Amino acid sequence: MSNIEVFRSEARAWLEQNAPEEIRGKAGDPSWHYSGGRKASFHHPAQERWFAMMRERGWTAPDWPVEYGGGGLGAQEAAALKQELARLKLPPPLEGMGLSMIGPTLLQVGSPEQCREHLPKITSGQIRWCQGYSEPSAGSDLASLQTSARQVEDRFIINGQKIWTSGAHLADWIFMLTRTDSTAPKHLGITFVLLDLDQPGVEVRQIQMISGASPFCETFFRDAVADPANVIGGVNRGWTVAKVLLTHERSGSGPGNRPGTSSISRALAAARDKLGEQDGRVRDPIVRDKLAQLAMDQQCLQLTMQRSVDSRKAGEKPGPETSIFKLCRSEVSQHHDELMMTINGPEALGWEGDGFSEQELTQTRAYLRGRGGTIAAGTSEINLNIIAKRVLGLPD
Amino acid sequence: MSNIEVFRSEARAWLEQNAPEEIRGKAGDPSWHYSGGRKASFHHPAQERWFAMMRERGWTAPDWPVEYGGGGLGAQEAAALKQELARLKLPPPLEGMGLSMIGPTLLQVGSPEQCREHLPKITSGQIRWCQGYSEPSAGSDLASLQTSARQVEDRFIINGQKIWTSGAHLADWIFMLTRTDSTAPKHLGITFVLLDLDQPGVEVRQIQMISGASPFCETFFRDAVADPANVIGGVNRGWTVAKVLLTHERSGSGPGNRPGTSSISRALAAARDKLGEQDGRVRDPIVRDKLAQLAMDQQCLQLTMQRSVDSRKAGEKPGPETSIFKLCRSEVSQHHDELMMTINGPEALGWEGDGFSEQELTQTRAYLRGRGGTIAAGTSEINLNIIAKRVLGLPD
Amino acid sequence: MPLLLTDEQKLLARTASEVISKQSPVSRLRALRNDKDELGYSPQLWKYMAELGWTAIPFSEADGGLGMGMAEVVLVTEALGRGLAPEPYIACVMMGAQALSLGGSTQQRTTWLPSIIDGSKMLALAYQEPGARYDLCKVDTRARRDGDGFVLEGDKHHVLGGFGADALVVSARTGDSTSQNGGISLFLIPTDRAGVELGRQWRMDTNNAAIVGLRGVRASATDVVGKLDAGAQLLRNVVDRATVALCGEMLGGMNEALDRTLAYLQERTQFGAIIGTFQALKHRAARLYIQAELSRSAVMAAARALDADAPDAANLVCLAKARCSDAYVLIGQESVQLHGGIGMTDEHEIGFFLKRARASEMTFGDAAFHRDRFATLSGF
Amino acid sequence: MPLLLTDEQKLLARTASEVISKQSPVSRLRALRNDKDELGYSPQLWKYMAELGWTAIPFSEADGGLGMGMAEVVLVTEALGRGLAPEPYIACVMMGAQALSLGGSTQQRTTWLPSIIDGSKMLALAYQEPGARYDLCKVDTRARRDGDGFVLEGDKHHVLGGFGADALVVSARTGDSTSQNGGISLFLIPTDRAGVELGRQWRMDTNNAAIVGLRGVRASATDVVGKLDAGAQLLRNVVDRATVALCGEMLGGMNEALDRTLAYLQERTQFGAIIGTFQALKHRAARLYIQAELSRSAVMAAARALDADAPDAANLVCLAKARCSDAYVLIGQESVQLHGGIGMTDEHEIGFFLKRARASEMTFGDAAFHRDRFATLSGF
Repeated sequence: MSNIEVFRSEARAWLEQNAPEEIRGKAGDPSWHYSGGRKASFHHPAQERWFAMMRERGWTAPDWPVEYGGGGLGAQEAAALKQELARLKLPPPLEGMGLSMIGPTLLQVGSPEQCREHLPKITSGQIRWCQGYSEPSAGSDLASLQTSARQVEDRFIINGQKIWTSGAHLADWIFMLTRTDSTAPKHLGITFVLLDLDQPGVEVRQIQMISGASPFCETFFRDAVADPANVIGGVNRGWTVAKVLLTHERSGSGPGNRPGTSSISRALAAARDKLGEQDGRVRDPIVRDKLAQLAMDQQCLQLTMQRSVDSRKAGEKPGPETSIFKLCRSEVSQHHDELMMTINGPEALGWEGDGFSEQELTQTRAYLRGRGGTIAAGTSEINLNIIAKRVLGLPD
Repeated sequence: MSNIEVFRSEARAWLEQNAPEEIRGKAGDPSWHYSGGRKASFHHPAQERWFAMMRERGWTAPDWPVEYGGGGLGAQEAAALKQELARLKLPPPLEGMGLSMIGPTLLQVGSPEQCREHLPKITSGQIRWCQGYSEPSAGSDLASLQTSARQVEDRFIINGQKIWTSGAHLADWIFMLTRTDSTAPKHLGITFVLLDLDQPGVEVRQIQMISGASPFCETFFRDAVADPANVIGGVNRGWTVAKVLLTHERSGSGPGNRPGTSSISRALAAARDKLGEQDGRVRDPIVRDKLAQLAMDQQCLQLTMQRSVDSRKAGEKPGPETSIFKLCRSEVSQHHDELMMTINGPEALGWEGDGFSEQELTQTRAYLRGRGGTIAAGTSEINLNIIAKRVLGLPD
Repeated sequence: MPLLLTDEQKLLARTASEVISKQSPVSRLRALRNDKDELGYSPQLWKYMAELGWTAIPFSEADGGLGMGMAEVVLVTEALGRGLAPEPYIACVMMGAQALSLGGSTQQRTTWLPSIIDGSKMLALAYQEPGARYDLCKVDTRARRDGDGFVLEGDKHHVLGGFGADALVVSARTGDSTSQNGGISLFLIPTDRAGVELGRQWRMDTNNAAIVGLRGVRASATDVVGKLDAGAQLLRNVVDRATVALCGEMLGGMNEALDRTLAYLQERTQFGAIIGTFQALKHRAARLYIQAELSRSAVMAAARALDADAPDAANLVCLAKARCSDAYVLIGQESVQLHGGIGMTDEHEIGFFLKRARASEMTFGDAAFHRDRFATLSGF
Repeated sequence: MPLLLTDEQKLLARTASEVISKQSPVSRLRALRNDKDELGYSPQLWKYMAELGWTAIPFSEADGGLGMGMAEVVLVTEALGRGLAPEPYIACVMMGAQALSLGGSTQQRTTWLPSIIDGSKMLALAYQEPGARYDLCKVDTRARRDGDGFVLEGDKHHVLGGFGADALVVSARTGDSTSQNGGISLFLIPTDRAGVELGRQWRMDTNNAAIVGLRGVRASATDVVGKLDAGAQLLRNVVDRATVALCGEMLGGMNEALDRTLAYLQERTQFGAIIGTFQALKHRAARLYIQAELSRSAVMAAARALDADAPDAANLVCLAKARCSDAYVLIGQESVQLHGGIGMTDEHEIGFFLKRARASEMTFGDAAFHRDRFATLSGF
């Protein structure tokens, strides 16, 4: 048995013996997920036990170095552990942008001191992070950001406004892009800085979306203070760090990567329910045709993603097809939600209260929320620009 | 009875008495249409009689001045005559770019001498005209044309190549745009000139299209000669003339204005024939839905055109909706032909010979030819640019 | 019937547009929504609309109306749609009261129409049933004969303008349905009659809509609107007219959303350029404009065809509703997309248009429904 | 079955691509067309393909083949599609001979397959009938019993590679059709047998296709391919494999058309700019690229599913053919549009791809047909 298989069987045995009964099968249930931080509490004793036992093994961050509270696992071991967790449908003991974004970035470009300062607080669930990239006038054109950081004596004074700071109302610290040189070309005057949100100069407001409540916030900085020790990658060199972090957001478990290719099973059930069936077929032939198209679109995309995974597994560089995933996923997901609106018909018009089922209300909110799928984390327009330029080689 | 009603009833009586029996009902049949010129002949004695009697009344060009062989009718009389011709489904006695394009342009911007020289030869069917605008490297960007006209003593020497010179192989003269000043800004060095094609320096080649034979030609000029008397609007001032002419092409009976909104009756008949029917319905529900969509697209466009006509009749300026006609017409027509391909299925694959009906073969060629509908006479892309700029006011 | 506005119609359109742009900014709808206002509209503004004569437009002069037609109605609803005005013009004037206008007895008309026209009373049409989707004839509510009268039992939902209405015109099954349209009757039922239960239905457009329960509601023979057992055709006529009125509203909404999006394209800067200079966005904007223009033609033609009682009027109703449904949803979605992140926030107003677009789409049949009906009417 | 090429497969793909790009420029297809060449392909190049082993790929080693699978077949057909090569690889190897390979008797296989593999003989599959569209089971050709044998009577068209073929595998009705797939048998009929009439069918793609008349053609029991009355399933299996082979060809064609269009966008100047800088065209080009990539994944998956005899193989065949049909037609049409006027001329080669796209779309079922079949296979 290879080392990796030894590791897998040990991990499996340990999980089967120790994972609390209450959390098994709960992988897809958000109420069992835990993001840590000063404001967090456990919703169930089993959740706390699970977090504590995993943290003790360093398995809140299995592939991070042991010295920062990680598990010290190699990539193959970490993958095996992930599969074993999935086998029992166990929720991750801890999640959030600390683990998925700023942590990996610090490991890659942070100084040892910065790693020592911040990473253990992530792995131990002490500090929850959020992201401060976008600004109202810097959307797709991120580098045009204007939030300023002025160095005054031994600190940076921050002024400006960030938007789409997901979870800022629940987070403790923010990693953010600031402008430190307004005279330099726009990519060259940017500094990447870490900041404690719990200070007088910071105000967080939750954003109401067209679909209702949301995790998004606006965050305002009025003479907020950051420690120069928390500048990552050097003053005016933040754009490089930003790009490193974006690769983690896009490749990893960041918010841009949620499965957008839900199967058609819900739509199919709704179609049978609302439109009836005949000899096993969805009765409305137009909707049936659209269901088939949707299922096919999903499958084509899934196969294309599988193709990419397979070639990466075989040691090949990911091909240009990866550039289409985010765009296609968000559009297929929108088509799904649009078809659900059609199927639900008048029952799709509910906002709350009587006269609509829970499922109908949820679906309508999902439709509205999903309109942002082609906007957030790179608009479809930007993605098409990128494909045209980088993949197809069309000139600027 | 108003003057116009008197005219109408007289015209009707005259037509009913004199129009040859053989040509009645032949308005839609191209074989009964006549374009004149040195190379033309009549295909039937009735066609010749019809032409001669109409010409005698000046009704080959009813609203042109009598001195140029026209009928001298006012706009309302001319419209009434057109309606009376349509009532008996009579083909026009004469047609072509002389009547529809260069004639109206000369009447508007030509000198009296130029009118006296050229217009009678048009109304009498002696000279057939063609258009020399596009060049291989000047498609949508018409003003970038390069065919040169050099003034040498008492004549212009023309060198270059024109493309899409429809009917050049049947025409006698060409009206064309040439470059007379290559140092000026591109719109300012263009001269509009008329030229006899029957000379050694001109070579005409017919263009084979993806749909087979076509009226299109390439026309090559090698030291061809034009008379300075045939410069319209002045040297280097041809762009203005070109724009005048284009308004006639677009508004009038030019080739850009063919009805693109054929009804769905052929598609419906084909669908019933190929796909069957059930209780009077087209059996294939997907095709039925597409047929309804097509019929609706056609009707929406027709109503929009009617709206424009109605407001012009009421003395209002044509609204911005006119900018969409060419684009929509060509696209609806393409959708029609695409649906016909789907309905005909394997039988849509015929090129010639056995195994396909005449109707199937014709439809397949129409599909291929129709792909040019969104390219010729202003591509859809250019039309969208124009709408965005002139109608919606979006900046360059 | 030329597709033109007469001078009188132009004047009406201009007045309506001015009133709505002054009295009904979208912020008003937002405030009503945030307050969870159960009526969902402004009774004061409704009164004002009545004073302006809007509520009188489609009624005969004999009934105290202005004797105008759908051509005028759509001018008013277009203005309402531009401001997303939540007043139940379509629900009350074009549905509840229209049923009386087209089919009511003299007594019903004289009792109700003057108070509708002066804005003092509200009527609604309760025809839609759970699970019936867009089928007017799928009616499970029963009106059982009881002596000289009837007893109604059943449920209605999406009763537009029904919450707070003074009376409802209710469809119910009175006979058997051997003939497709047979056996359905309309009843005029005051909402204070015993057994009528009204609940507010909260929809994404926040417009006034009610859930109606009929629990052994008694009705007399004089409560029947139109002929007994022949209510389906009357209902169809009312809904066809209301559909075109709604198309007018949709036309206003889609044009307003488009105008706002065009303004945003001319104002927003990214990568050092106004985003309206990006050709891909220009072409999409031009496509949206085309759909809005095609919609306008269809709505004008449908209104005139109804006014002229033209043989193809029903086809044109389908044409208008199918086109407006597709166009408004497209423009609504694209408007949010072209606004980017800010368009996804509730704080920005553009999202209200998308919600209204969907609510309108799902009222009186979506585009696929009307393509199917169009095909059937066209004999294929 | 990972969606990857093995090193051997990469080598095969490279070889095929090189051979085709050298030996089969589109000008060759044009010349064959202009000459009205009745065979429609080059026997020399066919021989060479056989020498390269391409004709041996899908046959078992026992039959003298290479024992490879659909994963390899689609690499060859993709290369063929790039050059629009008119050789009847799909028609002969993947249809006529495949019927024998999958269902033929030992005698049929040993008689025919070696000569197919060495390129000396040609087989075709005559299954399509006028008016049957894409339904394999709509067979009006009858094989009437006559003593120990049969007499065939009927008409076939769109018989790919049939003109000049040495023999045809013909579907005919032998039993009644009480069961949906029942009563159809396949017969192996040499084209020189009495009563076989062959005519060239001229299609827009100019590929070899025949109209076949069967006028009292005699067949013996040993001419039956597979089990009597159970030919429908065999036919379905053959056509499914041929469909995926065709998808490979379509993939090659759409990618070649796309590459040529991208090159044109980078070369053509209008208004002083390379037209590839226009954002609206960029976005459209990116959309075309996306469709080509999705098509590739579907084709790879379908080929591997057939090779693995996976339970969802038929679904994946539908997936691949529906996607490739829509994508190739879209790319074909957009390629012509983006080339502008020159793309409409026969002199330019891009139009050949549009014609091939349509011919491929209408072979083995269009996208709507395969969506319907996919839904049925998926149980909805």
